[in-house]
Amino acid sequence: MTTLTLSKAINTGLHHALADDDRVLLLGEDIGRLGGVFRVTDGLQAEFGADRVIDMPLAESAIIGAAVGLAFRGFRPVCEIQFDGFIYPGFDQIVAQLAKLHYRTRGAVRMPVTIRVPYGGGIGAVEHHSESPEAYFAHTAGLRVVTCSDPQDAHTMIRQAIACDDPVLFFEPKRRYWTKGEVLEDLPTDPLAFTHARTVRSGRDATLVAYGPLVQTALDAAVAAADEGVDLEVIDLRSLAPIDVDAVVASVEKTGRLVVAHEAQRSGGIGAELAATITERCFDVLEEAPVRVTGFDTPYPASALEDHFLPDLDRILDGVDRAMGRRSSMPSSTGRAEARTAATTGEEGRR
Amino acid sequence: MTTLTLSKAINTGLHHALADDDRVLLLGEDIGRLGGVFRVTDGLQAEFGADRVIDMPLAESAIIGAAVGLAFRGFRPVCEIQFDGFIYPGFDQIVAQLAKLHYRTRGAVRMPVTIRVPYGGGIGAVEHHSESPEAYFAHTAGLRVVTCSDPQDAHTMIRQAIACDDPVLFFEPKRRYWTKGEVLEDLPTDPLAFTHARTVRSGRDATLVAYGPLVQTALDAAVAAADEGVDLEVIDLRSLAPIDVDAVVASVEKTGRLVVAHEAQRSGGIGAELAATITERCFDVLEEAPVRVTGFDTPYPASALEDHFLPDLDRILDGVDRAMGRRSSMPSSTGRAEARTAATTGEEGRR
Amino acid sequence: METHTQFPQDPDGAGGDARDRSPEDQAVRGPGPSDLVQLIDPDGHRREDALYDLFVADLGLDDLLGLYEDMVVSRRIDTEATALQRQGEIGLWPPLLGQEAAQVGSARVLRRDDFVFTSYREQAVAYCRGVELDQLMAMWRGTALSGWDPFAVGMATPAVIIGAQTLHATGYAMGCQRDSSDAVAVAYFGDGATSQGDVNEALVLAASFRAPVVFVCQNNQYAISEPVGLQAQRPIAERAPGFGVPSMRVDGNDVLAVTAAMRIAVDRARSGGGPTFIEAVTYRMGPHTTSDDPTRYRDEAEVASWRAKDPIVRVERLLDAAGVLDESARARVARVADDAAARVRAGCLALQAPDPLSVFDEVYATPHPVLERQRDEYRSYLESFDGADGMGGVR
Amino acid sequence: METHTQFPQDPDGAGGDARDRSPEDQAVRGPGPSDLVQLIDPDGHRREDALYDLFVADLGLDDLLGLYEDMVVSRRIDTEATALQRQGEIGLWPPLLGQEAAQVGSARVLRRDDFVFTSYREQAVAYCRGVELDQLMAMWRGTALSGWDPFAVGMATPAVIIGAQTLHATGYAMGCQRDSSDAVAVAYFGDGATSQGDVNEALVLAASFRAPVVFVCQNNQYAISEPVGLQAQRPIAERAPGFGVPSMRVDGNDVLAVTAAMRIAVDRARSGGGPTFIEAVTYRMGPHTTSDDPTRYRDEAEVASWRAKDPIVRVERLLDAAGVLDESARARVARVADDAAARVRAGCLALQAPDPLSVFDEVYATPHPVLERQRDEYRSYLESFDGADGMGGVR
Ligand SMILES: Cc1ncc(C[n+]2csc(CCOP(=O)(O)OP(=O)(O)O)c2C)c(N)n1
Ligand SMILES: Cc1ncc(C[n+]2csc(CCOP(=O)(O)OP(=O)(O)O)c2C)c(N)n1
Ligand SMILES: [Mg+2]
Ligand SMILES: [Mg+2]
Repeated sequence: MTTLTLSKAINTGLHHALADDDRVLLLGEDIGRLGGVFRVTDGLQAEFGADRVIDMPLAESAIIGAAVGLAFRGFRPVCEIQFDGFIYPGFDQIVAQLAKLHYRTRGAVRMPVTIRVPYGGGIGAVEHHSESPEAYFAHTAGLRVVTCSDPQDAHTMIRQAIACDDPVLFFEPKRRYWTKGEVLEDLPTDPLAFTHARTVRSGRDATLVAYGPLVQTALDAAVAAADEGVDLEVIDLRSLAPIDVDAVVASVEKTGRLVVAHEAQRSGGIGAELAATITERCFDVLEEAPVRVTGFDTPYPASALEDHFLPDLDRILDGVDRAMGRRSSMPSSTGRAEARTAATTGEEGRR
Repeated sequence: MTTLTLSKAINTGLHHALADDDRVLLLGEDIGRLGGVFRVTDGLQAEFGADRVIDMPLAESAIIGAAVGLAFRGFRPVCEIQFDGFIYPGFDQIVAQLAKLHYRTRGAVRMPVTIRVPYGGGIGAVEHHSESPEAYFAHTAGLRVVTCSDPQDAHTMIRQAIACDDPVLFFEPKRRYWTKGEVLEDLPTDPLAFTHARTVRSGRDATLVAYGPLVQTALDAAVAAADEGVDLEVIDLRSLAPIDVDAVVASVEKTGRLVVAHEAQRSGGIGAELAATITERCFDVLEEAPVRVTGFDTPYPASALEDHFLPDLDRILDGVDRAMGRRSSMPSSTGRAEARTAATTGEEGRR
Repeated sequence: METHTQFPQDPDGAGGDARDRSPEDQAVRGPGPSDLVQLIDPDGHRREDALYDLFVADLGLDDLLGLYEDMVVSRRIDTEATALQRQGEIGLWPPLLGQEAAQVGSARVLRRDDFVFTSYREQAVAYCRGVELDQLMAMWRGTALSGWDPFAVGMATPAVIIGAQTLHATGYAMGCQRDSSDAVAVAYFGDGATSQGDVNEALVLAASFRAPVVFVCQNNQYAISEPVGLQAQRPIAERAPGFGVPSMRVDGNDVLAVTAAMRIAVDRARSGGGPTFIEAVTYRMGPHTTSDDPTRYRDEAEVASWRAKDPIVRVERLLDAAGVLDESARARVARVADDAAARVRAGCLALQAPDPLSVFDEVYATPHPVLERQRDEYRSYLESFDGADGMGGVR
Repeated sequence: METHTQFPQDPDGAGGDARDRSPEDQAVRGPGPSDLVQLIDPDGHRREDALYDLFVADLGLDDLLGLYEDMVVSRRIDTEATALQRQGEIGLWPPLLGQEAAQVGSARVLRRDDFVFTSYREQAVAYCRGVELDQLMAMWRGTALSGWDPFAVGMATPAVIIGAQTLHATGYAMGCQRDSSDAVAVAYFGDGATSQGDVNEALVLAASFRAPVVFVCQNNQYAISEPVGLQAQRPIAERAPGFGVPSMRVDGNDVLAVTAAMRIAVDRARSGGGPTFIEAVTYRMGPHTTSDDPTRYRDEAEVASWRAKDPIVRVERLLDAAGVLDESARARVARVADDAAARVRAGCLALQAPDPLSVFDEVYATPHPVLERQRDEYRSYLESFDGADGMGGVR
């Protein structure tokens, strides 16, 4: 057990994957000598050589397309997309080739390709560097979409994603790269463990679902809510496609209330799918409509505005209020902000 | 008033647009002498010249990217994507440029670009020719997404889409191209009329929402349901982004039940967004959870299987049953199929 | 305003120029005037090319007869499939009529352990790779998305998205390098495809890694209705050298010239020389697909001028003149072609719609609860019909 | 295995070759050896080029002094912005240090009604186009996604997605054709960008329509950490001719050579001659951005060798030798630069975070009920804080 940052936990996960299976290759822009712009691949080219940790020309479609060809040859490529907003030039190769080849060939051709995508906002970046495009891929049959929220999961899940025989979009919450945590380098025996949701806090009153960067925010919100007498169960979804619906159903059957939080735009986001599915499965036990706390249906804004776009502790608590049947954000209600602000962690509190 | 096929109704709509505004240009593959693979642009190059009806090199990113540049110069480009499944090479230019430029420049640069996409299945085609990618674009802030279901709307909506100062994804239900109907070539005075949902059948018992190719199927289902004593209100959504939520809310407030049907994959589809939103807005009046009748979470299958993938009259009726609290598709229930089959239109009935 | 200056893409009278070219490594040319290599002219005369002849010197009349047979069989398969489409047995067919030499001449150079990535028109390549003829039809009959196991024949199933497969071939070739294998990857694509970003990215990538990949562009003059002059202002073969990928431009209706070029390219790739680009200048004699109406966009005169350059006729003439194509040889070729046609027809007609629930099969290699639930629901749904009239057909 | 053969990209000693080239239309070259045009060498000596000299014959020392001033000011803006980043006033800055000649020399050739599409490093181009210096900073301070009104200055705001803007420029140029305007479009991009599909598609498109667009590739030897040898196995200028786009390769640290090339290209475009590609061979003296650590991937010796080819120093030497750069001239240039730096700093510091609810503004040009509802909800939400402690700041 060692204490690692989330980015280092991925780095050690990649190291294990490269060491354990010589069919594993890394492909990406600036991942070699530079070690990636976030240093997630730091030192790997020096150790495993330029044939296995491959700096690719500046072309995302080529990165994915080459990975498809390498998978045909029996390799397990791990692609790095430098930032979320740069994945779109590779979109065609992902949705029309990578996602479909196994189905197209009735299982003859496997595509064990992992695509690592640092994603999400909150780092004060310029345009295209703060996006959350996960829903595009979750809507694409043939892909698995997962995301991690802490160093342990980051380490375990990247290794499991690489070991998985399906293509996996692996979203890394870039603003949590520097979060530290204990990491055990043992792998669970269930090869699909990385697709199971994880209850990160038990509670009775409402189910709060989050993933990636917002899991920590959700936990902070649960602490604040507890001060107000609301006992939240917090679930880290981990897998966005497929969603571990049974896990959320079990929780909602207990609590009767659901709040789902994500940074991505609201319309057609993961929250929509989860809300629709949970309503289908839990209609009779739901006390209130599921509540979505999400980015707005705007492009990711200039960084000076990102605190308004991003769901934070206060907006999650507001969503919890709505799920509890207390609609604090309606014009009539006032005055609960102060108590809340006191409970926040500073980092998460609205400035 | 003339009787036109849906494809001809779009053709005449494009003709009006070209004649009325010399900043309107058409761009696409094979749209000139050939008139498009579906002949939607038939005769337009002969009439308006190769400078305005432009055969483009075989490159979707170039088609959209050039349209962006032309919009900078004050043109109103109308791009044709030959088939749904070929839009992905242009995805980056659509979501990262076209959708964002107005926001990026705080309104200084307008992108009145229309992208026409023949979409959907049911024509017995090979791979990539039957897809329904609308949800990707509906999840993209900055875009409008609309689709038509009959010749009148096809004609009116394409003209309004072209006249709109926002980028519009215009999805054409290709299996309905040969549907005939009366077309009035007058434009409504409300420039956003094409974004309003349309109640195509009034009813009391449940709200059935469809769009594009499935509107006709929904109407057929309503006839069959009426025979069984269920009075369906059928709404043609028309606009998928933004969804005309108020119209659906008004209907569900009356019926208390919602079924939404689309061809696209279920997870993260338009149905998820509609179900989530209507649950938020109508929780107290909903008698049952909103029901989704959709394509499965598989790639679009081989055409010999497409009748199983595509929601048809029977599957919609099954969904209506569920929305009415009668769960016919559960293993225990049997025997309602015969009555139903008699009510179908042949075209829509399961073979 | 946008006149697409159509440079001469016509192979006639170009063959001789290559003669004064220097040694072996001149075969793949850097940037420069793109003369077109021809070894058999439309009249069936063997034209000398000091350079390219070196690479087909070992091929005798028997070998040529073999290539002839493959071309005849390929055309026969094509004709039969077109007929099946007209009879409503398949939904669509993209005829290769006219492109037999480009496909057979290149594919026959390959080894079993090479790997081919094609578009949708390379039925003769598939035939040469050993694809079963019923499997060839499955995609077009719609009983499957694609027909065969790529690993059984060393050929991926067709890429319908134009150009995508060029990156797959390049990636595969990078894999061959990493395996220290001398197998090569081949990407087939059309003139229209050269406009796609992916194809150009593949050239960048292949050059950067000196990947053992051969790019075979069949310039059949059209992308559906669009003439090649809309896609390329220079002969296509001139594009690749600027990326650092040497190229050749050959008469694609000349099976011997194509063979020579392919051997040069494959040898380079096998021996670590990196990628090569071949432009095979040919013509799509038929419609784009059986759904297309080429009279809307091209003249009969143009088609006729190319008919005179038929890739099969010229070999027939040569073999005839050489006295190789006697009655028994003709009969044998006809028998193989008849047999192939029969297998196409019978194989096609035997293809059945798969089990309804197979719509859910093989989306993933590993379990997927959401999809499994959808399958269970749909099974229940189908079973709800069984009591009534036995519809659904779930086994 | 994948050694990226680094061809010589070094401009030294290459300038003279162009002399024996023939008339005007030889300036833009078809495929062939890519010699590099240089008119002022690193020591400030004017080198003759019979061909390129024709295009700068009208430029006197005063004009050169003007270009010198622009370069000095651009560098000063760059230095000031870098300092602002170090002081935490902006989040990020991509220094143009070393690329002043490539940018100023090309941008100053343009007319007001021409239109420029750039990437994120073209701050000197923006300065030459007349972008206000506070507006230049807005994107980097994060108070806006982009800073200026493109139509006010004939320059789009930066494209961060590599290569995307080359298609916009080409589309814009097609629009100029349709308007029968002789305005031209210009696309600026880097060496790394040449690997992207979009850039290659832009070359196809521009060639097909003979669009009046100039492609200016600043080959600064790096795409973040990746040397140009990973993106291109041949000098970049050799790529375009294969697409039918003539190209030039110039010393990008020589403002006069860049000016000459740009004039040739712009003249061609204006007069219906179609697109031209210019490779300006230069060097990114600083880090990729202020977040980058170039010591991880390149030697100080390499940087030093390029420092000796500084684009400003060589003009300074020439002007000095010509006696033009006297005290008063130096003082004037220093004043303009100081003034620009002051405007950068003051303008930057004055930039304020916008109104919270403006996050919802200008997503669409026309009403959007779903978004308006989200705005209303968020307004209510913010107002719910006002009673407590006045947070929210809604006006
Ligand atoms: C990305 C994409 N865009 C458009 C199409 C539609 N389409 C199918 S074939 C074709 C023309 C291809 O021309 P070419 O590459 O020359 O090949 P050929 O058909 O001549 O063999 C087009 C435009 C497609 N399949 N994929
Ligand atoms: C599509 C895309 N992929 C990746 C990036 C990340 N990125 C930003 S700058 C850059 C290097 C660009 O190099 P070059 O084109 O040479 O321009 P330079 O930075 O040298 O001016 C990269 C990879 C991006 N912005 N867009
Ligand atoms: Mg073709
Ligand atoms: Mg660069």
